[in-house]
This record gives sequence, C-alpha cells and structure tokens, in this order.
Amino acid sequence: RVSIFRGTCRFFAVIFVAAFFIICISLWTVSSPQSILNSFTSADMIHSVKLSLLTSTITTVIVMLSALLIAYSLSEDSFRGKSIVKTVLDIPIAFPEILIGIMLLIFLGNTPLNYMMDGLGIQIVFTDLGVICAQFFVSLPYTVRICYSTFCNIDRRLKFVSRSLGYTEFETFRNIMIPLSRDGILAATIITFSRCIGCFGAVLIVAGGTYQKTDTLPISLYLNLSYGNVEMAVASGIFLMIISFITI
Amino acid sequence: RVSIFRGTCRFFAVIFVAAFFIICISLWTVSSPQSILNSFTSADMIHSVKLSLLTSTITTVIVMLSALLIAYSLSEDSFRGKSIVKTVLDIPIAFPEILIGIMLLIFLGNTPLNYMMDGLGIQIVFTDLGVICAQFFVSLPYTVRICYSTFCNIDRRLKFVSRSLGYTEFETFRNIMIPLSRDGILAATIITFSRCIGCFGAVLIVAGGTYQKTDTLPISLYLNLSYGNVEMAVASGIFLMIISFITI
Amino acid sequence: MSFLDIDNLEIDLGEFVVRVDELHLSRGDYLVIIGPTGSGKSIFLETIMGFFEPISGTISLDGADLTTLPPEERDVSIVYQDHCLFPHMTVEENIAYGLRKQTEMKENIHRQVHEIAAMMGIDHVLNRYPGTLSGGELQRASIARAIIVNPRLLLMDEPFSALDQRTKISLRKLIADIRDNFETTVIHVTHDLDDIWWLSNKVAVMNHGKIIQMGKKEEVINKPSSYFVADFLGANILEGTVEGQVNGLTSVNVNSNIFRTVDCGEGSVILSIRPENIMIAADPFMASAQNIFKGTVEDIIETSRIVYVNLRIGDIVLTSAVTPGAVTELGIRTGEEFQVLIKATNVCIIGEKNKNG
Amino acid sequence: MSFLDIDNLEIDLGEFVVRVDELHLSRGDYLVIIGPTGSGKSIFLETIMGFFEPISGTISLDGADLTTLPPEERDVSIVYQDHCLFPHMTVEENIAYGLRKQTEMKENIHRQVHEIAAMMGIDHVLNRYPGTLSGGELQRASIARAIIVNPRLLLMDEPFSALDQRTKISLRKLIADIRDNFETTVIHVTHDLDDIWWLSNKVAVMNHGKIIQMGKKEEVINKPSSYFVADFLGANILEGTVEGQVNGLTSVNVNSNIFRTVDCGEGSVILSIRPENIMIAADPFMASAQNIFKGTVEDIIETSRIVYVNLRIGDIVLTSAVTPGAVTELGIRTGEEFQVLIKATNVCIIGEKNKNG
Repeated sequence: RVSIFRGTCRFFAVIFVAAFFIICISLWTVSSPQSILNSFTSADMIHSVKLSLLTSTITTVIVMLSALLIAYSLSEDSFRGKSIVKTVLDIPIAFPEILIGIMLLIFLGNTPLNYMMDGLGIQIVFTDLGVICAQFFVSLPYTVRICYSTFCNIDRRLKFVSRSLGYTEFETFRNIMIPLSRDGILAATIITFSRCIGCFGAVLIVAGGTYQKTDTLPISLYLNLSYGNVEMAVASGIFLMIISFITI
Repeated sequence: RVSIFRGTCRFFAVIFVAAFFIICISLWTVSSPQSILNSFTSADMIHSVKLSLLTSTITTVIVMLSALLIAYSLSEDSFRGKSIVKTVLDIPIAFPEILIGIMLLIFLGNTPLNYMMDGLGIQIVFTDLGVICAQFFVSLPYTVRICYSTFCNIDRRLKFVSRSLGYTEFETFRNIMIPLSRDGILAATIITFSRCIGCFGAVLIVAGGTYQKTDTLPISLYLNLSYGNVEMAVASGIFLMIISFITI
Repeated sequence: MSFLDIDNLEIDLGEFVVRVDELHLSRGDYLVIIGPTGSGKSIFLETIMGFFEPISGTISLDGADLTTLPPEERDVSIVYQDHCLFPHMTVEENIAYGLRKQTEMKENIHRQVHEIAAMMGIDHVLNRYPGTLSGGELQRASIARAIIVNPRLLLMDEPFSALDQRTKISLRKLIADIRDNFETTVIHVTHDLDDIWWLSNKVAVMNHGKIIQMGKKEEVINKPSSYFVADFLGANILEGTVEGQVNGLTSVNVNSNIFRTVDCGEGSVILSIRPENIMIAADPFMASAQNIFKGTVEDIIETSRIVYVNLRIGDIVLTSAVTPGAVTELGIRTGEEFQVLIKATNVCIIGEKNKNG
Repeated sequence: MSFLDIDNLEIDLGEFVVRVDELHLSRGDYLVIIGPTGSGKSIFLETIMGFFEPISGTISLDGADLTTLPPEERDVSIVYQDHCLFPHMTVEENIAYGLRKQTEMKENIHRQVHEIAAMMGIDHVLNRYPGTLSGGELQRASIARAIIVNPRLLLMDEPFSALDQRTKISLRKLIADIRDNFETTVIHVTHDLDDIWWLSNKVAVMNHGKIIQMGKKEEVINKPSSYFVADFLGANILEGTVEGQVNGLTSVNVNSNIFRTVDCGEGSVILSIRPENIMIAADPFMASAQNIFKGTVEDIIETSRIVYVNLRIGDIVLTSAVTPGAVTELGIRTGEEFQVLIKATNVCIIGEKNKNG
C-alpha cells in the first residue's frame, strides 16, 4: 500500500533517528553512575552550572525585550530604511558564532568605547559581562526573526478592529498582539535560552576560557577535555543535555 | 503621525542595527591592508580555506539529499512512529554544538563501530572525515526542519491533482514538490552551507584542532588567537565574513 | 451493479467521521451534493480520489474495485474551488499535464490542448502563468485540465464558490455544455442551491458526515424526506394533523387551516411547500388548485430578480416567490388581502414530526 | 456639507491605486458598493478607517476632518468577511471590547452586551470562544462588537460572503433591522447583487479603483450610466440608432426592431433593459406597454426561484425573468412563440456607444 519511494524516505528518517538516538545514549555509557554523580557535585561543576544559568537568564530577558520591540517595528508598515534594518539583522544569522566572537573582542578591546568603559570601571572582555555580551549578539538576530514571523502571522485586520474600537497602538500591542503571539514568544524564549546555554565559540573568545571564572558549561566541557579530564567533560555534556531537555 | 510606541520600537531597531554595523566594521580596522593581504596568501590560510570549502560542500550535498527525503516522509500522512521521529529530530536543534561534538567523540571512539572502522582502515576521529561527520550531525536537524516546513507550505491538493492525473508519488515529488519548494530548498542549502562553514565546537572536539591538518577556518581563527597571533586570527575572521556574505 | 457503486463507506479522520451507506450513479449522471459547511463533502470526494483510506466499505467504478488502488490508477479527476493550478507551469502546461503522462506525441497533445482551450474560451492565455489570470480564467483552465484526460468520473469541489456572480453564471453554462457533450459522470459538491437547478439530474443532501436524502432532482426538491432537507432547500414548513382522506386527497389541519395534499400520512405530520409553488391572485376565481386561502401581506422582500411575499393566513405565515412585475401588476402592498393558491401536488408530507433531521 | 464627505481621495499602494472623486452620504444612509474582485473596495474602506494614508484628498465625518486622525479617534467600526473576532477572548469579551475602552462600569457593560447579544440571537454562546462557533454565530458576534459602541459610521466588507445561503438570508434580515432601528450610517462592500435589493438605499459601482456610478438604488439599477454598470447588474444590453421622437418617446432602431423609450438620445446609443421588466404573454392583447414584439423561446434556464427565458426577436435575443409558475401556466417551451411586452419607461438609454465602461 506504501509506494517504494515513500518507503525509502521513511527508511532514511528512521535510520537517522536511530543514529541520533544511539549517539545520545553513548554519552551515558562512558563513565560509571558513581563517578558522574561525583563530578556533578564538584565545586567546579556547580560554578559552571550556576554561571551558565545566570548569564543565560539575564541575556534571555534582555534579548526578548529588545527582540519584541524590534520585531514589532519591522512587522508594521514601512519606514525609511526598514529594508536596510531587515537585511542587516539577517546577516549575523549567517555569521559563525566565532566570527561574532572575534568581532566583539576587537570592538570591545580596541575602540574608544573600551577606554570609556574602563574609565567607569566596567570591564567587559574576559568577565561575566563578556559572556552576556557574546550571548546577546549571537542570539538576538535569531530571536528577532522568530518574533517577526510570529507577528506577521497575526491577521492585521485584528489590529485594525482593535484600533477602530478606540484602542491606541500600544494598547493594541498589549491586548491583541502579545496574547496572540504567546506561543511564538514562548518558543522564542526557549530557543534564545538554549542558544545562550550552548553558546561556545563567541563566549570562549570574548570572555576567555578562564577556569573557575568565565567557564560556562560548554567551556568547562572543552577545558576538561583538553586537560584529558574526560569524566568531567562527560559530566558537563550530560548537564548540558539535561538542561536542554528541561528547556524543551 | 507616528505614535510614541512605534517610534520607540523603531529607535531600538535602528540602534541595534547600528551596533552590529560598527562591530562588523571594527574587524577591518585592526590590521593594515598589507598585513591582511599577507595573511591571506600564507600557506596555512590557504589550507584552512580549502579544507573549509571542501568539507562544507561535501557535507551540504549529503545533508540536502538526506533532508529532502526525511522531510518528505514527515510531511506525508502519518506512519507508525512518525511523532517519535519528529521529536527526536527536534531535540538536537536544542543541543549545543559542543554537546553534539562530545557525543560523537565518545560514540566514534568507544563503540564497536569504531573497531570495525579501524579494521577497514577508516579513521574518523581527528581527521577530515571527522570534520564532515561533525558538520553533518550539527546541520542535518535544522535542514530537515526547513525542508519540512517548505513541504508543508505546499497545498496538498496540488499533489492530489497531480496524482489524480496519473502520476505516481515519486513523479509528483519530482514534478510538483521539488519545483514548488525551489526557494525553500535554495534557502536550506545556503543555511546548511553557512552552518558547515561556521561549525566550530563540534569540529574542534571530533576532529581536534590540529594545525595544518583539521584546521577549518573557525579553528584556525581560534588557534591563531590562542597563540597570540592576532593578525592571522583577524584574517581568518575576515575570510569567514567574506564567505558568509558570498553565501547569502 | 451501476457505473459507480459506493457501499457502507466509512472514513474516520479522528475529529471527523463520514459514513455513506450507499450511493449509486449511472454513466452520465450529474450528482450535486449539497450541505452546510463542515458536512464532510470534501472529505468524501477525496476518499473517492484515493487520498483518504476508508476504514470499511467499497468503491467500485465501471466494474473495477477502486477501494485500495493508488490515486494515479483510478482515472478520477477533480476540480477544486480555488483552481489549484500548478503555479510553476503555464496554463498550456497545466492543461497538458495529464495528457503528457498518457502519450508522448507532442503533436497530439498540442492539438488537443488548443481545442479544449478554444472551447473553454481561454486560448488567449495559454502562454501565461496562473498568477496573472482572473478567477474565471483560472477556473476554466482547471476544468480543462481535469476533463482533457477524459476521466471516468469528474469530481468538483465547490467549483464556483470563489467566483463573482457573473463569472459563476457563465461557468455554469459551460459546465452544462460539457455535461451534455461529453456525457461525463460528475459528482459536484456545493452549498449553492442554484447549482442544483442548473446542472444536476440527481441530488444528495449531506449533513454531519451522512447523506440524508438522495434521489432525482425533482424528487428531492419536491418531496424532501426530512425537516432538515426541506428547510435547507428553502421550503415553507408547517406542522399539522391529518384529518382524513377525501377524493384521494389527504386533509391536514394546520392551526385550523385545511391543506389538501396528494401525499399520504397519519397523525402529526410536517408539510413542506416551495415558495415558487404558491400563487397570489387579486380576485377569487375558479382554479384547479385545491388549496385556496385568503392571505394578508405581512412583508415584502425584494432581491435582484425575485420578490418574496410573506402572507399571513390565520395563524400561519407562508412565503411566496413572485416576479417584480407581478408585484406591480397586482398592486401587492403590505396589509392588503389576496387569494393564495396552492396545488395539492405541491403540498408535501415530509412525514416526520421530529425536527432534528 | 453632508454627514460623510469624501473629496478627491487618492490612495496609492504601489501596485494599486484607488481614486474617489467624491462621495457624500447623509446620516442614516445605507450605501452598497458593488464591484468585481480586485476593484479596490476593501482598500477604500480601510482608508476611511485610517489604515492607509491617502496621498491626497479629504474625508470628513459629521463635520470633523478625519483625514489625518489615528484610527482610534475616528469612531468608525468595521465588520469583515471572516468575522475577525479575537480568538483569545470569549464572545462576551469580544463584544465588550470596545465598550471597555469607553467606560469602566462593569454593570453597564454587562447589561449592554447581554442586550445586544439577545437581539442578535447569540446570548447562548457568550461564554464560548470563537473557535467553537458556527459561521453565522461568528458573524453575528462580529456585528454586535461593531455596533455596540454606536459608531458614527459602520463599514462592512463583504459581511455575508463566507456564509451559506440560509445564514446569509437570516443575517441580511438582521442587518436590515439594525439599519431601521439604529439609523446607523453604513457603507457595505459586496459582490452580491442581492445585498443591493435587501439593504441599500444608495448604490455605488466600483471598478479598477474608481467609482463608476453612484446614486439612489432605483436610479443606478434602472438608469445605468455605462455599459459596465448595466452589464454588471445583469441587464439586457442592445446597440441601436435613434430614429426620432414621437409623442415624447424616442424610437431606437435595433437591427430593424423599434424600441420606444422615455429617455432622450441621439445617433448611436446603447439600451439597457432589465430581465424582470420584460413580460411574456400568450396572446396579443391591449396593454399600456409601448414595446410589443413577437419572440421565439430559444432557451430556458431554471434557477432555484426564477426561470430565465431567452427570447429571439428578429436578430436580437432578450432575457426575461419569470416565475416557474408562469412557465407552466403559459406553457413556455423552446421554439414556441409569445408576445413580449416592455414598458417604455423600462428601456434605458445608457448613452455610450463605447463598450469600455
């Protein structure tokens, strides 16, 4: 009853899913449960987890607020330069994380902004602030895009009706747009958070991989692996997996 | 004529675009054009660029073929286990690159598969094959998703009409589905390629950052930066940026 | 065994179940299935095409059992409401699509496409892409694509719903011509009563996934089997009690007015009278009509080509359909009294007291 | 200065330009704008609401200039084709939405919402969400939401197009009641001729972004100003030459048949005659009609409530609209000959030889 073509397609689907599944499992088989548990409760690991969760949460909040406003302005009728804004926001999506990292490093380390910040006693590069900064610039373009397409999916006539019944643009945004994009906004928040948690290249470059200081989970994984500390690396990996699962 | 609320939104949009723009520019200001040019023509850099382009192209072809078939099977009516396949394909999207990296490393380094491959003289970990493998698993889920949503956007009644006029499922796929998803497939190819080019964490872990061997552009950027070789790192960054621009 | 036999068909799409106990068509029949939105009409058509698998039942066409055949081997074409032309092909390529599968002789294909396009009045747009055509042209091309392969069965899913009034009328005429010239067997799904009048020889009324009544056009219109069908088709509906039989006519008491009908019935019954079968006259006169009442005009509702006159007869109100000319001629005005004439053959006993058809 | 004045309005959306030179409505007017799909009707409405900015021209309502006011300060409500209820609010919250902006007295809001819901016949669904309602209920709720704020101007954008025939008719009655009871000024956009007959007192015909003719209902229907309007409204259209004036009537020669009309004209003219104004009679008799011809029945087209009879008179064919009853009574059959009567007042000179209205 199923054509050969469709059968082939299903076969591919099942094979790749099985592969992913086995790969996920293999991570759990490398160390004994006891040693994984020990790694979990080590001070280093707790620091990494705390740092990851804290920076990701802060970044997610900032990114979401910015993204909602930017996306709204893009979804509304045209203003001068709108197409430039859209293009420029699309570019960094194609940029590798590590490219964003080195651009930020050079921008924050070599420009007048840096001296100004320094004068105020604010240090971004190689600090927690650097982590947030890297996460922010890596995730913002994606988040704007998701919010934008969510807003575009709302029938604009619902906005028209709300305004014709006496509500201003902001009231309409609050009463109609936000509730109707609830699912999209939720999805955007989750994706942003999980990107922040997993952000590696940009954070490594901007915040530096300093042990016990700016080592978020991905960085601690990498550092442990390069020190030959496979069990700790695996523990980081398992933590990342668990957080990713919870986020979904 | 523009409400305060909308004005605020536009302001945010313009500010962030300006920030991104300045950050992009700053990368070009750090070294003299002459030294950038010198870095470009160094043997190391040429090796990196070649390796990046070669592995990314191969991976993109394999990923696109697999993704089209998997996505088609998902977009068609349900088969047993379809929802499992969809969920499992969604999970790795939330997984950080580096997590996929360590899972692959452990899977390829510690399982019977590894010994089998070894027996055949095939070495994956720490080789070019590892680069391709990492890129493949990082980009496949995204690509499947894009192709899937492209297929879902095609009115299924067009398929019905084609089949009612005597064409089999595969002929309908070839005559109707593929031409109508041309834009989506093109977009998916571009995104896949640019993800492959930019893939850092997973490649670093699976293929190892071996100088002059498995150093794709992002890895060469990182290695140069950690050796304090800022000019070479910046050159890698500029190469990445140029390739990303060309890709778009 | 008829040309098309559908028996005990049951389709279960989870949130929606369609059951068709039996449906039989002869070659050349034109069946219009009418019913409210969401009554399962489209799902039924797509099951005949082979895109939904029934959980039970059989479909056979021209002697062959279709039930498990893949869609491409069924020889059944479809025309959808919003044309569904392939957007990446020109109109010519669209129309030729089915033929190209059957033959490789380019000469033949070219000739046939141009012939049918000329018949459809779209030969001037053959080289254009669907995106640039008007609604009427799109639907003509879609019909051409479906009939050029000479299908054993042609399905139409609300083919005129997306068109404006004028295009609708010209396309109905075209379909009527095709019906007469090609003797295609057609199942046409609609929610527009006019399609019944213009096109069908058989009518089925569908609701909640079931065919409530099916039969020849006149039969269904004039003898609705249930309240739902009568009401949906726009008839006057009255409740009454059978009082007896006189000269082969049944007398039905409706709020003390006696209606005579050639139908038989007992006890409490429901009567259906179509508005166009209710005549209005200025003065009493001898007529063959068995039901003659005095009625007062309550309300006059004008539409583009017809005027509905609501007449109060004692406690009941009947709606009559007349031409604007008749209104002027007879001087029909609210509050005036007229003779109301209804032939006994036009009063139908639907026979069910229960209103839930 | 009328209640609503629109002057020299021009809206340019790049691919689409709408120009309305002037449009004036009095308080309580019910204007139906009719035109084919894509004629710019919706854009025109949304400009009145304030969502498209005109590049020139003015809109003033009740003495106030609206042209640059934001939408929320215009006091103009809209009802869309597909209801556009807020899916995340119950029907009650939807209807109350506009009131909640005007007052905070919950008692008042509650009472008013329930009153209007009762009037609309939707008080039983107030606590449900739009997703669970039928098409008719949705559109009733949408109308309730628009009129509860007592807008100065009510706009309706094809409010009945998405509904089936029965729901359409009951909603038309409801709107007619609202029109009579609330004296709301309404602009109603449609492509359905029936809306004109049921609801309007004024009619505008729109095509390619322009209003081609506007006036009182009877005026536009009976005296179409151009070929496009007459044709779009379904009239018979004839080309002829004026031969002279007799007794205040103009004689027009159409392929050797002389039509008499009360309209004046010269040279080549186009005549328009509505199908419902063409009478058919079995035998010649004296009548006040000034145009009496012999016509042969060419074609009979039945629709649900009316029969169109195409009559050949010499070289021309006229379509007449009659009731099914008349067809039976007169024994109208293809090929038979009848008397065709048309009053001189019903023959209109459109006055343009050029067919491109």
